[in-house]
Amino acid sequence: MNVRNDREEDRMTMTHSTTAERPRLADLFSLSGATGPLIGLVLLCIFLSFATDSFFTMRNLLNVLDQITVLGIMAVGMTLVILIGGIDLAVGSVLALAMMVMGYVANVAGFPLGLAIIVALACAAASGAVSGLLITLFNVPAFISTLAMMSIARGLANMITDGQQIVGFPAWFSMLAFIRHWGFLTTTVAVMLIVFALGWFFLRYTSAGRSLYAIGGNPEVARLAGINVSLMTVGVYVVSSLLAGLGGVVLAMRLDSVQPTAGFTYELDTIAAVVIGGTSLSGGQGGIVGTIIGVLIIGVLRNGLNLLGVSPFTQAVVIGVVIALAVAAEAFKKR
Amino acid sequence: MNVRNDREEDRMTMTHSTTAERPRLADLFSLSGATGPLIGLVLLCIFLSFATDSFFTMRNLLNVLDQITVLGIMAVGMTLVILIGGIDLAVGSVLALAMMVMGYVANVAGFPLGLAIIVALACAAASGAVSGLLITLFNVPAFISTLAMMSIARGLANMITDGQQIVGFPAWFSMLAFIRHWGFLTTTVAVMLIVFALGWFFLRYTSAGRSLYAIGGNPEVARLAGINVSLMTVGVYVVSSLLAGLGGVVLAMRLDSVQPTAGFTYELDTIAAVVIGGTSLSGGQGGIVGTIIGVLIIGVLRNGLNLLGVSPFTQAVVIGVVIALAVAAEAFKKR
Amino acid sequence: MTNAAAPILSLRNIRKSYGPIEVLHGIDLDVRPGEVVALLGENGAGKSTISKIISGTTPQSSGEMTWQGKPYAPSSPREAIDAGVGMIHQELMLLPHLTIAENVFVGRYPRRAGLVDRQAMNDQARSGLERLGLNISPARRVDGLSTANQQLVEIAKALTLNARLLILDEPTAALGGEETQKLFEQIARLKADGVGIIYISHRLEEIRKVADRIVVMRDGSKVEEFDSADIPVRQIVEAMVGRQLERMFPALPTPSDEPVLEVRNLTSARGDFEDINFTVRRGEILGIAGLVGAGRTELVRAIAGADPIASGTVLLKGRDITPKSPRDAIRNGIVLVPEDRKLQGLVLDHTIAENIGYANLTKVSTGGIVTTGKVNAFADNNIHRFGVKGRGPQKANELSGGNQQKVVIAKWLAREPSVVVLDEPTRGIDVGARSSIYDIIVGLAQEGVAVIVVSSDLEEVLGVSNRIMVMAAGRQSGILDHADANDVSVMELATA
Amino acid sequence: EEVKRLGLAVTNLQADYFNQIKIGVEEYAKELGIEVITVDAKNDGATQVSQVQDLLTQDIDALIYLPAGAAAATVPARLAKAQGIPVVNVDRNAEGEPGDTFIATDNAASAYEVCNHIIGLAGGEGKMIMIHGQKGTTPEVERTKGCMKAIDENPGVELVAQQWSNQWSQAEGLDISQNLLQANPDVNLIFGQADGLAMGAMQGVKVSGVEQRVYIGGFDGDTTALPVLAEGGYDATATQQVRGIGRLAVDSAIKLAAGEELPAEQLLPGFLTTPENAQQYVEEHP
Ligand SMILES: Nc1ncnc2c1ncn2[C@@H]1O[C@H](COP(=O)(O)OP(=O)(O)OP(=O)(O)O)[C@@H](O)[C@H]1O
Ligand SMILES: Nc1ncnc2c1ncn2[C@@H]1O[C@H](COP(=O)(O)OP(=O)(O)OP(=O)(O)O)[C@@H](O)[C@H]1O
Ligand SMILES: O[C@@H]1[C@H](O)[C@H](O)CO[C@H]1O
Ligand SMILES: [Mg+2]
Ligand SMILES: [Mg+2]
Repeated sequence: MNVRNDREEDRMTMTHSTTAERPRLADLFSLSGATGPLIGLVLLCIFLSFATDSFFTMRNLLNVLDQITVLGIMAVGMTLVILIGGIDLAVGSVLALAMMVMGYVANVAGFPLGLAIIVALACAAASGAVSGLLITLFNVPAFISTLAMMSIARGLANMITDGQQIVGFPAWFSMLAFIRHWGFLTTTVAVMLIVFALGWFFLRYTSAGRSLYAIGGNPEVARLAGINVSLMTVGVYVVSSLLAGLGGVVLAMRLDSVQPTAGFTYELDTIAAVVIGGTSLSGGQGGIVGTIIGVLIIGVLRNGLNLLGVSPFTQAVVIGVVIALAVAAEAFKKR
Repeated sequence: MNVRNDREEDRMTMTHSTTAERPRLADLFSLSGATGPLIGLVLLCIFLSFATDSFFTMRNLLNVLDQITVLGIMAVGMTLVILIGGIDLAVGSVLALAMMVMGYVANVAGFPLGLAIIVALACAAASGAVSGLLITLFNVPAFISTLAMMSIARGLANMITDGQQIVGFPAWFSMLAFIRHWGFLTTTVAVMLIVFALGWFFLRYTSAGRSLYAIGGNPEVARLAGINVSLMTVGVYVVSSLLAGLGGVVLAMRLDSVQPTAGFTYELDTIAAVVIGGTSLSGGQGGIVGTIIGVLIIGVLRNGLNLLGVSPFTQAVVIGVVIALAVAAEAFKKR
Repeated sequence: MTNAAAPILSLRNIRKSYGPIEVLHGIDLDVRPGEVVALLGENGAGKSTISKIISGTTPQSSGEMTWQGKPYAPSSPREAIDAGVGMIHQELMLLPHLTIAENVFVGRYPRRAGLVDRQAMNDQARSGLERLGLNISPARRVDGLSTANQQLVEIAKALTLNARLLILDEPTAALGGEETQKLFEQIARLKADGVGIIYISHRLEEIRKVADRIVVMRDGSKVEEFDSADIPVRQIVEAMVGRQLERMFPALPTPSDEPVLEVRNLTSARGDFEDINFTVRRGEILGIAGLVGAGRTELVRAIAGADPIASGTVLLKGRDITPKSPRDAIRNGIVLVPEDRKLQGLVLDHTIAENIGYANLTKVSTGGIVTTGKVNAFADNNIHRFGVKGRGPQKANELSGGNQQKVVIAKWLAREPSVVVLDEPTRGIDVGARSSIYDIIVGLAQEGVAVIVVSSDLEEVLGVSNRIMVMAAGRQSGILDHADANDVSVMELATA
Repeated sequence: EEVKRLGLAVTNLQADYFNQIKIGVEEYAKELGIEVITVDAKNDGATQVSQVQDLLTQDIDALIYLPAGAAAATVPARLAKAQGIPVVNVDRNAEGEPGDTFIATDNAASAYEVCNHIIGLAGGEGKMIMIHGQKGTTPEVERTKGCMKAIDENPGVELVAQQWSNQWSQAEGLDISQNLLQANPDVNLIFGQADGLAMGAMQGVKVSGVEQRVYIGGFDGDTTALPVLAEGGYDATATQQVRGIGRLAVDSAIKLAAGEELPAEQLLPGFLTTPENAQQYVEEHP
């Protein structure tokens, strides 16, 4: 969690010559920091293709895509947050809040579902704004302000229906998660891919995106450079929460129901995906391509372990080991 | 999560004159960073004394002490970790692992309980060593290495008995958590108080303790000053895990049983207590006295909300709001 | 040889490579007890690298060292310190949240009965500070100390080490004349005790006062060794840069009458300065001089919107634009090259191209869209324009200090501002580069920019300013024209 | 002694089942003019011990205890009894320190009925997937036992895959069923040990696009699940008498406080529920 430590320092010292003259293509996808994990992902896929009959089938790979949609969408927002050196622990709860608001507005208050989705996303964005303002105006550390928001949003999500789930959405809604257009692309997966593309474009090609790197690198330098650090910070938490809300809507499509317990501990998965993908928790370093790899590692791992019929207890151990290896490999490569 | 941000910078600029010549007593308890939370705690207690009949009774206050033992013990270890700019997400799982090891060695393998406790603590310490070595030797960020350890330790804890709990400890064991010596002090509370005292003394009066502040402030500076940063880092994670193990033993006394699901999400409570107490997540700032205040805030809040009969869903909201306020108050005070 | 004693430290054929690039090409060096060896050279010559090898901070790639007659290969700073080698680093290395005393004794706290003895720590730190003429409580936290005082704390740290060999890497970069004098007294005392000293500085006029021998480096090689410090500066400079240097300061620009920046009754919200009034005209260079702690940095930061203002106004071409944020100031064409490049100027682990880009996001984008190609081209252009020895994709922390400073300047000037404020622009910069920075400053003025230069280097303010405003204890004590300004008149006002 | 104030220590309100019991207890107590103080342990035994301590400082007259954690902890009941406060255990009982009475659904028997029913629908043969609840918990163990009995009695049925969830949740039910169907595309029977898991499996079947009819059984009779079941979304569940359990718990507490003796175990049957009779439970939940 520290900006500069001696190990990092050493690493930086030693890599300049290799990173200095990167080939163009790798540069485009800015894999720096994620080649280790990428290798890990490839090895994992190769292993699973041999170990199970079903892993390397079109159908299963599409399943994996379905299963990572929520994580993938949220991880894009978390990437922005972590890039500026922040953290957002509230995403899992905000997801649940957005789901419940949507369910309530549509099925209890009886408004059209489209409107309900907009209201839900607005609530999600508002929670992000609150976290962001706590951080910028009141100097509350991001960890604490989003931890508080995590508790608050979960409480509110529960209060809406006194802890009950809501079912009974129109048929088309759930179908968005299941009908495969052109035989392969569900709407939910398409939404995730669009979010990936927007996130990637934003970070790479917009000046706002670039300034996030500056803020994460050194907020004082960024401020003196004329970047509106407070505004960008609030904006980033709003986007992260908005995407968590969108994750909630997508999850509602997948489950065809909404429940206040949804998204419990998702924040850890999301942060893990981002960090496995090479984005540094101290800010200023990383990107969306790495995050996608991180999301895929988690998705493939869970899917594969289930296909292999591994017991949940052993799964926990294996997941821990693989995560540590993927990140250690990256660090080792850098030596 | 970032060492230096403009707000912090501003704060520092403005406080130097006040902190320059602090009175001796405040200095001794190094409250800096925790006066806001301390005021919050006092207000909370005053409010609860008026709002409920039972809060300000000896019996209830002793209950609160009982209830915070596990959190308090773990929070001391977490304080050290956060002081060096690290984080330990594994404490909750390590607690469970230690519990299960203890239960297995004593009640399944049939060794004396005392020996079982030693083995359990050794296992806990070993998991800390693994996290620490991943961090120092393999450059894995603390967040990831302890996240991996969190998953691994939980899996192992479950595997020991295939998810079952173990009961049937000798009667004296559980009594340690409930018999009040001299009418007020249970052994478990005494253990917590000793851990508090040791932690406070270590950080204040030993050169190893002081060097943790240097490492957290800037590991490179610490290294150049001749401090063995890697060794200290590993040591800190070992201590944190060891104390999590001790927390597990104490929890086993309180529950008179051990179960592999114990301690789930305790890492968040523990980190929250430390940060509420004014220890900065970027390292180098904070201390045990603040942590004790943080632990008490969480303990009193939970106890008070139960006494007030607040519904569990509303409790979540209130807890979030109070945490944000306590920390924002500190930041405001600093202006 | 002026000193016949056996060397305490010898370096033989020391080489150092970062990746494929060799930055030290076989250095030999001897230091004897009780002598001061000045290590001179341009930015990037390898002075800090040698120091870091000696102090166990980084290992050499090849070559041997001998310490007091025995082979010496420290694998960590700890080993070097234990052997008796102390170093203060070029970049300040203080822990802001800890007290001065703790910073002085970090890693070697005085102990009693195994426990940290705070009383002894504070007492010893206080006496260390007093030897440098610094009278502040050692129990005070380091954050909030001025750069100069931080530098003094750093020196106190080195002086209390009781080292046999002390390496001082640009110890005076942030110091004023008085503090420097105090330091020299301490150096004399150490010499008398037989301590060997390696002294690195870009302030060549100091060298004559403090050094016994001079070693000159260029591009990673030792190019010349003088057995006495009594060498004309010109000769040293030529050895350093490998060519003749005609002049230091270019001819001053001729300002127009049109006022660009007006500061009226400006008072700091934090009490660092009060009631400041001045005008800078188009094409004029205004120097700001003063003793350390006079409030110069705070004043210019406020003008650039970086610090809050209690009252007063800043006018640009007659319009009130009193800035509320750096963003505000920049929008109006006022830019600040800050004092501390490490904390305020650069994101050290990002590339040079990125660093230049951050301050020029509007320039490298069209309709908010930025491309890496554009950022790189823009950066290359400015790297070239300002003579930075480095490439766009290199990380800022791989550059020598002087070249980092040039990157900071380049990053700001690329915006083509109408007012440029430079706070200690040549801190840590070699003579050659310094004169090219003066050329840049004068060039700016000639293009019609209003320039403010804050400097603790008297020769510099005198050489480069049309007028000099002098500050003392947060107040402006006078404004001198170039013709009336000299060491004496400025110092009189500074101590007024 | 008359009951004025009841303490209700709940396992985890995040599970609909417990939430229904809580609502049952609170509504019935209100009718009787009894105050209820509810605490939620969020599945954590230690939290629950603390909460029971807090309840005991508030002069409750009886404790309704739904143990948290994989299995019941003894300490809460012991603390209450030490103060002479009667304890009604619900859903889970502790080996060393049982409550003064224990109320639960007969999990094994009901799971047997559910599995038997769906196996019958499939014509007594086929391949089955089981999605377990949280591994090691009493209901998980009992429901596994009950369903295994039905499988063993039908030699034509083969259990081809099973996996455990951590939170009995629908999201887990979906991911697990999707993956297991991937590995075993010819499955025609799924037993989810809670309705959330079954409803997740229902979505999982949709996504996997398998051709054959898959018969799905759940458990609990959640208020949100029953309407779905009524429309034929899946095929069977065992409706637990959550409201009934709540009322029985309150009645038992009153009796115990008055000094009456109650049987050690009061097991209520779960009602086998299918699309045909689900509507009746939707209208009035037992
Ligand atoms: N970590 C590093 N990685 C790569 N190159 C480096 C690194 N540190 C220094 N260098 C290079 O080594 C050379 C010598 O640098 P050094 O810092 O020793 O110069 P210096 O003489 O101290 O300069 P200055 O006067 O500017 O402080 C420079 O070319 C610099 O770019
Ligand atoms: N970051 C800071 N926080 C709080 N006070 C500061 C800070 N920097 C400087 N000061 C205080 O402001 C006053 C003037 O600052 P400073 O010494 O920087 O002035 P200066 O004239 O620019 O001198 P120099 O730049 O040579 O150090 C001093 O009393 C100093 O202690
Ligand atoms: O019986 C209950 C329910 O099935 C619930 O879904 C999870 O916890 C079990 O104890
Ligand atoms: Mg140098
Ligand atoms: Mg200054």
